[in-house]
Amino acid sequence: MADDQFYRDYILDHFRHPRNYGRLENPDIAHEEYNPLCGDLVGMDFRIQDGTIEDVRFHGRGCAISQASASLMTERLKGMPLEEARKITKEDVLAELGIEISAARLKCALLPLKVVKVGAYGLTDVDEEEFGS
Amino acid sequence: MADDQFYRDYILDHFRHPRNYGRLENPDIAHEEYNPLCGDLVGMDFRIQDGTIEDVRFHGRGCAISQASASLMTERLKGMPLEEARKITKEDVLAELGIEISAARLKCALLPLKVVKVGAYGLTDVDEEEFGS
Amino acid sequence: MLATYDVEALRQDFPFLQTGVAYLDSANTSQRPRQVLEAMERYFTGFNANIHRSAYRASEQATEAYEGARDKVRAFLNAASRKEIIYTRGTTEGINLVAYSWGRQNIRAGDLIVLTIMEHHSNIVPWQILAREKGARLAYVDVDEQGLLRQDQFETLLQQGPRLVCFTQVSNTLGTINPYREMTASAKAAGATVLIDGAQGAPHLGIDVQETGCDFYAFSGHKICGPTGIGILYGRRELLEAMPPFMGGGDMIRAVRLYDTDYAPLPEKFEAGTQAIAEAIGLGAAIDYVQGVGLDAIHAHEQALAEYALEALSEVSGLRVFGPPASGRAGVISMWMDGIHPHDLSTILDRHDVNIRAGHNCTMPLMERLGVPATARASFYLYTTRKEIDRLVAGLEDAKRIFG
Amino acid sequence: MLATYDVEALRQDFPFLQTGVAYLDSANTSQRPRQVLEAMERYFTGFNANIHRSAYRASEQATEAYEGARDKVRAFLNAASRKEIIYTRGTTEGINLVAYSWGRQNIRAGDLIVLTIMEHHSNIVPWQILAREKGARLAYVDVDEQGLLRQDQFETLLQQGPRLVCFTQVSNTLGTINPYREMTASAKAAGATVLIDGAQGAPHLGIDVQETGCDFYAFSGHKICGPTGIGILYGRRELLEAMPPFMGGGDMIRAVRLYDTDYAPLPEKFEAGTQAIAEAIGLGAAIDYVQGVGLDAIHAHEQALAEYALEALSEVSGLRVFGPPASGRAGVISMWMDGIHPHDLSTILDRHDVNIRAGHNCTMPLMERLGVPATARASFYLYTTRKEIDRLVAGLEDAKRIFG
Ligand SMILES: Cc1ncc(COP(=O)(O)O)c(C=O)c1O
Ligand SMILES: Cc1ncc(COP(=O)(O)O)c(C=O)c1O
Repeated sequence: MADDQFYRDYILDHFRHPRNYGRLENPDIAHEEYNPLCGDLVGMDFRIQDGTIEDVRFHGRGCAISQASASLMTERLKGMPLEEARKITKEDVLAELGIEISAARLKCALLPLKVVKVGAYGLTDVDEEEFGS
Repeated sequence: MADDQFYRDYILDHFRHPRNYGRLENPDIAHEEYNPLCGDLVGMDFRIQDGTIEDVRFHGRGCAISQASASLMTERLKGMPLEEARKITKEDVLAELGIEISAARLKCALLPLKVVKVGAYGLTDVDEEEFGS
Repeated sequence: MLATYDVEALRQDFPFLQTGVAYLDSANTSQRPRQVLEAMERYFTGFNANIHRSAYRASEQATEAYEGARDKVRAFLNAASRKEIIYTRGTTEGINLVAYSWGRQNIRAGDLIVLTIMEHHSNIVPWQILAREKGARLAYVDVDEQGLLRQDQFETLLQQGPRLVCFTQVSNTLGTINPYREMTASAKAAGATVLIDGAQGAPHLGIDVQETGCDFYAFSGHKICGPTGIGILYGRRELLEAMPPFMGGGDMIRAVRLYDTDYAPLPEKFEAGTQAIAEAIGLGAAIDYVQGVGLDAIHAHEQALAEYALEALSEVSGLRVFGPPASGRAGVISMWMDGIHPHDLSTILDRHDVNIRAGHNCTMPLMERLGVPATARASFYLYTTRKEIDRLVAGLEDAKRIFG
Repeated sequence: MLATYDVEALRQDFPFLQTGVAYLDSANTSQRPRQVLEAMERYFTGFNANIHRSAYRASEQATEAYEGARDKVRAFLNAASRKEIIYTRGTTEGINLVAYSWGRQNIRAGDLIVLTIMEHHSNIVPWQILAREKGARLAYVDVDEQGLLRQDQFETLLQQGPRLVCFTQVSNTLGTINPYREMTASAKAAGATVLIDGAQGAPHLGIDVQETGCDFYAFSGHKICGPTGIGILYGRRELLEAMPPFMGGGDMIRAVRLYDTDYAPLPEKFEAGTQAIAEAIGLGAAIDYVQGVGLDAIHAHEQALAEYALEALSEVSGLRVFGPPASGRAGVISMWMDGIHPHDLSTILDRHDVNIRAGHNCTMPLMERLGVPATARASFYLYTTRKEIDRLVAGLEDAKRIFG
């Protein structure tokens, strides 16, 4: 019943007070991903300058895991060269969340990563399994 | 391993030396039934006079149970009024065979009865189940 | 609740309940009593052989147990004949069998198929596929604010002379018990063929298919204390006789030649290939078990639980509860908590050892209609206790504390 | 037989064998070791919940076990991806799935479908139904006097450019092991899609689907020491991706709207409704078990048994044995005894506690070709002993005495 170990304060904090929440005007890239199974939605707008993510905002709705994961992701992305962002892995995301994500919730946690990979890099042929499908 | 209790002498005797085996010339009724699942075939030819089965012959091939049952059936039918033959039941047939017929062999034992009921009485809408299907 | 209903005694029969988990997900799949596991075990250890095909005793014993289970199902549904009882993998396969076999033979371009907005995906998708293939039309009966089917709409649709009407006996999301007898009578009077999805009805209410007069009725073993991998399609004999086979293969034939085949009589015509033998035997034991407890007693127990739960949940602030009052519902309660996604609720409840379903319950059109992406659903069965409902409420309060 | 192959030790794992029956009907359905029963029991008692749909631990454990079994099957077949492994009820459903989904999309009027005369009804009837519906043609490869497929005929038929070629890896009546790698290579070179019926191949030989290069491969759990109610269809990903779904319902969807549906990715696209969860887990345990013994060892054991049996049976006068020499056959021997119908043989053998199959083995066209209405078939598996074959021979002699 150690629920606090799961919904750690910083996760709930990111859920309640999402960082970089909102939209950008005339973003260089904008992409949304939706999980119809639970209704989770995450979208991101990017401003790119000289191959670097100068600004990023996210919007969406859904469970604490998907929204906190999106908020954490934007913090990581800001100021990051595109080349580097391309290399973010599933493991990176899970490490940052810092809690043990069960198989059933993996999709929630990885939805923001999917937005980055599919949207910002135009990977249309992604392996759904990589994102917990 | 009491196989003799199953293949009793008189059953084997009827199988080896079938009574009333053969065909009739110009029978009043002739009918065949076939069980495609095991290849058992039984056919009967009837000569009817004044509502009585004056003569009957059977032909066929298949297992000892179906052929002995057919042979026993012809003995019973000979000289029997049609009205009476119409009333022969599954239980009558099994009693005459005098051995315990398992579900899987029921169809073999009742094939001759089916010939009588379907063929000689024109019952087209028989319930297959009645004959062990 | 009946005075004689001893839920604690019944719970002893269910191995998984001994883990101490409050299992409130029986509408998803039920627990299975040891009587069912033992029936399967007896087959595996005592007469483990294929059915129908062989003439030795183990095979005959297996055939007898398998066909005996069919007889139990026939009696359970009060079907007129055992030929009307077809083994399937579950409700989904049963409905698909009807869509493929009856549907492709009988549905024509322009025909109307009436469904309801509370249907499970299994009672929607096969009809979408069929309608697209044949150029038929689908129409849906809506629900009112209480979660009851709009009977006025249903009557209006019937006036259009639908070829087929399909609806669920009990909603797996709202818990609504539909007036299935009356709806069947109206639909039959309008000339429609009627299929009832009994996945949630059979385990909790049962049915008398002859009295109801429906043409098809499908349910799943795994929701009625039976094993996974088995289900039943009831079909009226006249219809089943006229339908072409669904799958082709062993056992559904009378004679196979190189270029054509004579099919077997019912029910084998629809049972191609080696069937789920152990599972059919287990289903027979499950029917025995459920009938031993008594459908009336089960329903009374569940309705008392629903009343208790609705009362307790009404005290939880910020919680929206869907569906009708306890009197018109089975033991299924779907909820939405402001500010907490059902997935988060489910995860927190799991940490309290309370198991509920979070998601769309395979009823996405209904979710859309209710205006939520998902719900948290608690569902009860014959072994559910008030104490488990108390644990659910405590868990919900804790979730509010964590997210508060 | 390998020196290390300890059949007596293996037999201890099989509860039904402890009854003392000489079970010589494994081509019909195999026995199941306690390891398989225990794996199912663990699910029923420890984490009895539905899969995929819920977010609590029992459900996740069930999902893990169910998907873990899929991984085992993938490795067993050496498929490239777990997405290529579809759960079915058995071989029959697997073949029907291909006939309905791939077949209705790809077979056109005039197309040629090549089968063989030794096919099981499950690999004939679905193609007859499809061919009739589409106006396609069927052609059969014959067998020679040894019971080997006429490869010359096969090559001639391939020159006609068939759209589809379906054949069994191992004949369930003759025991013939077909040159499935070579036949697949030729058929693929001729541009055909290739389906292999692995019902008798998977349990005794296994297969490497990538090396073989077949497009579809179907087998049944109940013949490979697994439970009833479960089977596998392997399909090449490219084909499965392009195919429409077979059954519609829960779990095979991504999003359902009132009038249309997005389907789920593989493998769920083909797994509508609640699956045979316990049975899939049991199949995983069966694969573990069979691989633990070793396919090579099993095949060697069975071939030694076949050699021993063919030798012993050749001494029985009046007995006709079908099929090729031991070197080219699996542990399946079909017989015809002059003057004694197979049903009578089977009944007498049963009274000796020897269980064999009597009938057409779901291969009526082959029976016709062999000129017999039925056969008596003895079939072996990893737990069969020479002593059981001796008992078979003694039973046959006794039958001759009784009928003599
Ligand atoms: C060669 C062959 N194909 C197909 C089947 C059908 O398998 P199932 O009845 O498990 O669907 C069998 C077994 O009965 C078989 O031996
Ligand atoms: C109302 C209803 N219909 C159909 C189904 C489908 O049943 P199954 O998944 O056992 O095929 C379910 C359960 O999932 C259900 O609740």
